[in-house]
Amino acid sequence: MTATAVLSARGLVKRYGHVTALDGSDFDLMPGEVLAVIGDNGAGKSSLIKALTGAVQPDEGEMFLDGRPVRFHNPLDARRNGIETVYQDLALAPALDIATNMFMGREVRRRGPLGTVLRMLDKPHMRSEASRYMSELQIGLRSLAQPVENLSGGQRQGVAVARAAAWAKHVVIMDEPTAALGVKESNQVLELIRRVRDRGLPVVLISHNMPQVFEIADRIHIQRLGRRIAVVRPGDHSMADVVAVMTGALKLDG
Amino acid sequence: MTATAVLSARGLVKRYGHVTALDGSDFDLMPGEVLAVIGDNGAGKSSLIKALTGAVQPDEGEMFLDGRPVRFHNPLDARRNGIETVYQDLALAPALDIATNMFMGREVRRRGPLGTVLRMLDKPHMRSEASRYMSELQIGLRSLAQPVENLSGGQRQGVAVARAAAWAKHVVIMDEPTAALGVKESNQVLELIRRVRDRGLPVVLISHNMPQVFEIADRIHIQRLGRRIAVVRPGDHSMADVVAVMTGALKLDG
Amino acid sequence: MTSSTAPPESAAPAVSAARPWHRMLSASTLGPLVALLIACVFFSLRTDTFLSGGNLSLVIQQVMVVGTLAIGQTLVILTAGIDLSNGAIMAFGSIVMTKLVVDGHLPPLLAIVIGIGVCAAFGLGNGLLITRISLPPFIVTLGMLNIAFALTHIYSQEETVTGLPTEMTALGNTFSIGETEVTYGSLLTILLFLVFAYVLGQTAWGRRVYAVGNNAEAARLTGIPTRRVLVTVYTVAGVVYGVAALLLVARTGVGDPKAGQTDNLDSITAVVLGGTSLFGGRGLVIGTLLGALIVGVIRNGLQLMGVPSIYQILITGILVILAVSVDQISRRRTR
Amino acid sequence: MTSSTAPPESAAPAVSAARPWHRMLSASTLGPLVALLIACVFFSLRTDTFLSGGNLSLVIQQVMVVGTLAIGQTLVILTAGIDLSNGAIMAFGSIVMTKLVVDGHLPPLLAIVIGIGVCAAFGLGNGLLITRISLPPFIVTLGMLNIAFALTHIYSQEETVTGLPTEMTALGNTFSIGETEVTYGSLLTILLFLVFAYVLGQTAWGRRVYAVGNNAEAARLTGIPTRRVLVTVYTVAGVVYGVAALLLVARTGVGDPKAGQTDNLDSITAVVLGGTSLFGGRGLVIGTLLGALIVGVIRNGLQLMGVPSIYQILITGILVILAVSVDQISRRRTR
Amino acid sequence: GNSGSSGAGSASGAAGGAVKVGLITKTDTNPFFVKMKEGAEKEAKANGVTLMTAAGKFDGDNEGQVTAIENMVAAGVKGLLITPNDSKAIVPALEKARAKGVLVIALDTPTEPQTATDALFATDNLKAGELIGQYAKAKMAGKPAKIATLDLAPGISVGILRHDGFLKGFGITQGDPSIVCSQDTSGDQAKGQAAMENCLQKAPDINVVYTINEPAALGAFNALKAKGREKEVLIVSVDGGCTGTKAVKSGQIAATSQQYPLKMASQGVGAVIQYAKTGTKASGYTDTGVTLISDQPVSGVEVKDTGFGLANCWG
Ligand SMILES: Nc1ncnc2c1ncn2[C@@H]1O[C@H](COP(=O)(O)OP(=O)(O)OP(=O)(O)O)[C@@H](O)[C@H]1O
Ligand SMILES: Nc1ncnc2c1ncn2[C@@H]1O[C@H](COP(=O)(O)OP(=O)(O)OP(=O)(O)O)[C@@H](O)[C@H]1O
Ligand SMILES: [Mg+2]
Ligand SMILES: [Mg+2]
Repeated sequence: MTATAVLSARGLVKRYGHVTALDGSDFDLMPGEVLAVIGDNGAGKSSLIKALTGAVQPDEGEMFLDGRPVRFHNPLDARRNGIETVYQDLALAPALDIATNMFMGREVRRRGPLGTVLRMLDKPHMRSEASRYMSELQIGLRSLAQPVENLSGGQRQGVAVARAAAWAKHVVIMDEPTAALGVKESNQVLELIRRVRDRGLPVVLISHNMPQVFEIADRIHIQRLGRRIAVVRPGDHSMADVVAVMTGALKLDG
Repeated sequence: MTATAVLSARGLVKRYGHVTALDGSDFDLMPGEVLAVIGDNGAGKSSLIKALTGAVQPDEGEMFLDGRPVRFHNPLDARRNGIETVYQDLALAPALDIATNMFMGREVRRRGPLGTVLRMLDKPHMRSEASRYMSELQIGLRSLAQPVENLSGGQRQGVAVARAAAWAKHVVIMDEPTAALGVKESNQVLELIRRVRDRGLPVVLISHNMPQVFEIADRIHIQRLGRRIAVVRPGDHSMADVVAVMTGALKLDG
Repeated sequence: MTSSTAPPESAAPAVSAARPWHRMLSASTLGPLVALLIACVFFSLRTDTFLSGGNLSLVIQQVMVVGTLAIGQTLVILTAGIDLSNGAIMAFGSIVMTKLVVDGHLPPLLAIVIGIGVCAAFGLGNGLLITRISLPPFIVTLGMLNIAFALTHIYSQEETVTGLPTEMTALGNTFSIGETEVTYGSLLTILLFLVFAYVLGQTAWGRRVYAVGNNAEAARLTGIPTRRVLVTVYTVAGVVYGVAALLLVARTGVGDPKAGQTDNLDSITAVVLGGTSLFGGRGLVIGTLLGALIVGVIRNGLQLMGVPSIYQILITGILVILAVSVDQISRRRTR
Repeated sequence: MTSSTAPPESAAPAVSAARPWHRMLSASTLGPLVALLIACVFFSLRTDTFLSGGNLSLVIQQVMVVGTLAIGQTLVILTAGIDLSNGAIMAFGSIVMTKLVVDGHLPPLLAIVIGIGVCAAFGLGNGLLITRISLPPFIVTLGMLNIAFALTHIYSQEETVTGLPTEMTALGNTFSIGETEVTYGSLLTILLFLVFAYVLGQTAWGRRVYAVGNNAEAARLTGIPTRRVLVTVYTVAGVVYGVAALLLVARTGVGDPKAGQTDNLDSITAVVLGGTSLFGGRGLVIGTLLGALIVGVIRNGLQLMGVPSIYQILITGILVILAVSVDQISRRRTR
Repeated sequence: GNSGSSGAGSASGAAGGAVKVGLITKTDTNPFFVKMKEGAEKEAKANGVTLMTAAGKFDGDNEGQVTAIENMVAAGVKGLLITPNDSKAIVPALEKARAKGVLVIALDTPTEPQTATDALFATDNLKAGELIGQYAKAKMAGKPAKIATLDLAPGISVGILRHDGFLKGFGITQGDPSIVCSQDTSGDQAKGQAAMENCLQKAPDINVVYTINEPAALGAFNALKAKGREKEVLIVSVDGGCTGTKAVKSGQIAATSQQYPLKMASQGVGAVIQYAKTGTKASGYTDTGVTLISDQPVSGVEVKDTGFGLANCWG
């Protein structure tokens, strides 16, 4: 492709003691595409996106944002560059309620002196916004005031997904966003991903759900043993082939 | 059906403050069957499981084990009755290693005086066993000595599933056991479920993955708004219908 | 403190933690409140002197200093930290401000500001050591305790500083509401509690303090500058200790190098009695006020009853346990 | 203690927690060990008296009591609890056993057994209050502290118990290895540490203690009788405090009602210096031994150097912080 | 004879390191002991010997003092000066030290038995209490007394001796109805104030206040002042620190029994030097004296004025 990648990486390495999570992995995300990242459990998918978003510091390798070399020292750096992430373990504060979690680090203040002088939060606003995002995903909630620790697994995941989608400015990265979601809710997330893409933002989707991947992905990044072993287009290969490649049963050249 | 249910419940109610998680839910698990439990996020599936396994105490309702009324005051009671459960949030001790987690509460002691007198654990044995279970699921591990908090999402889930399968004596209950698993690994879990059933043990499988459900389930328990609204056989209804019922779009009579 | 107690401990404060302001008397503070009321009723019945405006305002005066320290302690504990150094920092601050006035002949106001500044510096020191080298707060503040303690005695040469100008003890003066004399200090303490209830409940910074204490990793991943939050928390706590130092001076009318030696545990006690979890992220500062009052009422009441001092200790032990039991039980009710 | 420090704190001890026996010198204990060695080298260079068998055995004698208390404290902290009452329980136990012999004329052995039994009973009390009513350990043990303290003074009538039979102080006697005199008490303490390193690392009960402290809910769900584990932990800790009481009696040769008033914090310090997390489930009892020795070496070394007492406090504060920094840094190396 | 002993000091210094003297005080947080250290420090300097100091962690901390003894003996001190936190519990450790040929002198507080030390340089705390007791008795001149006692802490001998002495001097016994309130203050001003406040709530008509030391006395004064009763109430105390003596001068405290820690310490150090030089051990009990200080003399009790007090005060 001629277009410069929005976010790309070369030779990322991450070691944990004697375990090598990333073993020289490359990565390329093109403008406005939905890139699926697939791979066996432990293939290094989450490690890859953690490295890409500043959640962990890679031991080796380099990263580029819009062609310019970058280094994110912490997730805040990545966020400042408009990169929003849904981490596999969601990153929610269990004792705090949905609205607070959704606006964590981006709290909205009241208008007027109450906000500027007394720095008072605009809780009604945040709460209504939060409930809007949640209902967009059609995730049924019995009460919005509940601390997220009391939510069901899927509801909790919904909060994390809604948060990322709401704030994305440049890139959205989702690590298995539908793992705990029901049929209806999953479809809503796919819908949401399409909408985000239509807003022109590229999306990285990590998923083990092949039909889902083939339905929505423009390109598929296949991760294996800490490396990117292939990038394919859904059209060019059958699901069976891709799975075979992923599990190492099949080799692709190129 | 004439056979008495292995595990059944009537009118289970569980309230959390003003939230009603279970609203008079029934449940029947027949001998040697694989029963799928499906429902939207927040439908009360996990709450049902927790109530059935003594993890939470229902506010109302009664339970029967092999036709006899029972009440589990804690998970240990359920386990003593041969009921093994994979909870949605896995119930692992993050800082402890795979073997320790897999044998938690059922540690194996050395043979001879070392074990009987000094009560020394047989760690080599437990570790080899653990690795056997894990490899059965074909879950790739770079190191067995790692604390589970360092495992990938799927690897962690694999540990919990393997544990339940290994110890089941009477009933196995799995709350979304494949949510974080890869294609290969998921298939292994389905394999495992079949093997367990072939051992004559009934299995309860909570899943949002409809193809999976239709592939393996003998009967499907549909949970909605804290109630069991229908029980169907995969053969009798299309996937679309079942999903419609689950989401409330369609009513079934009977 | 074992997680086994967590469910009851948590759920309740959690909800309210989400919006303390609206729910100041949520489950997490209901328990302490009930316990406090029971204690008050008990002592009112057993003594004819307890239930008088004068005595109650006295109790507030007596918990004023520890209560103020406990505000800072609450901030720290909400971040899942702990501060053993607050009493010693306060003592040092009080010596600094008094000596600067008496020996250094500085204008009182300036001396006070410097004293509070010194306390803030200690807090900052705690915060930096904890975040930069990521040391456990227990050890860092234990070390600071020793350091501040030693500096206090070296700088004061054990001399109690006397002959303070009236400005420095102004907070000890009283105004009367009806019959009862209330010190301005008590007022300031109450005010501080309200301010921090507002800050923790209604400002972004407050929410972040809860977030960091609740799940530091999640906070980090969502882009909260965890370390900065922690440093500010410990520094603000230091400032609060400085105010406590001023209150101490105003109350005793001298600079006393021996002051505050048991205040670290006492302030933690107030926080925990107030329903805040030592694991961070759950609890309300108003609960701390109630916790401090419970301790103060028990001590005052027992002394009014003329219980011999050693039995006071015995009974205090029992009552403290009873107080949290009431808390637990009232929480089970509310769930 | 904030989770922000958790990653470094955790991962390392975690692995080893999985099998302490094989990894006694895993990352979690490497730091304290290095710190201890540095301290020893330093004092050997600065004084000619520090590095002698006699002096080193003296240091062990001096940390014997707190060290033993810290074993119990480690158990409690591994379950994510905390015990403020251990010093007071020990004091009460020592008074009970000595008075029973001197005033009650019981045979020493019986008196000792009863004394240890009393301590165990206090531990059991802690455990039951914490599990049955699910109260926070901090408050429960704080209450017990007051109760035990008061009972000690009431029962002893403030009188130090003297004139003990030699059997009771036998542990204070010494045998010599080469030049150096070692007390049997020191030997017993070391032995206790080894026993508990084994129990925690190699028995089912030990693994469960870690599991409960690590994630009580997970432990409960996997069918571990969480409450029973906690009750046994606090009771066993009580027994250990009883042994500490005996060691105290042997060391001082009397029954001292005022003993142990700062030993609760001191023992927690030893545990944390030893690399154990106050959040439970991570750490090794051998680390606690190192932690206790670090404190002992610092005190002994500074006194040998003839540092004026108030400066000893100052420097101790600094050195304690340095010690954990060494720990942190050495851990970064090992990762 | 300083000049002489200083020569000897340096001589023995030439022979393998200066003579070491150990001083172990009850705590680090009491001006009384700080003055003691100063006195010892001065004497030690004058004679070219090194002074090592240590202290218990809290009032009553015996084990801390035992540890300090062991460490100082290990450091090779010639003699030990100690103000025991526990007169009985310290004995075994002291005997061990003496067995190693160390001269042991108790300061301020005697051991039980006294023979556990070679010598005792102390002031009689019972007598100190007795003096202010007599003073208060005389000052009340038969008026019915309502007494509050602000004491130290459970089981600390100084506190008990001074308290009992006061009662003896006042001619009453423990449990006498005229004692309407007793509280522990740890000799701390803030705690003393809180205790007095509560006592006044309990018995507003208190007119005599015994205090363990002057900080506690000043705390009591604040509490009385808040109630506007400071003029009518008689506060007596013990210590004779300069702060306290000033308070007597300004009338906040009616009378205090002044003690002389400096003297004890310097005499103690002198004795050790003597022992190092000549090998002769000091022995017996040397009373360093106690003087009743007040500007309101009463008949029948010998009183010195604050002029004398300030000239001889130690803090
Ligand atoms: N903090 C850590 N310490 C040690 N090893 C780690 C750590 N994090 C990840 N690993 C190891 O790195 C490998 C890759 O982990 P990662 O989470 O990236 O896999 P994944 O592709 O996301 O798997 P999954 O599909 O199950 O989420 C795994 O073998 C895991 O055990
Ligand atoms: N501890 C709790 N406190 C309060 N509400 C709770 C608690 N646990 C569950 N709930 C509520 O009960 C409802 C059912 O939760 P449950 O976890 O059973 O749903 P689920 O069917 O398992 O959903 P999912 O498919 O997402 O796992 C949800 O609305 C949830 O918010
Ligand atoms: Mg992953
Ligand atoms: Mg669920």
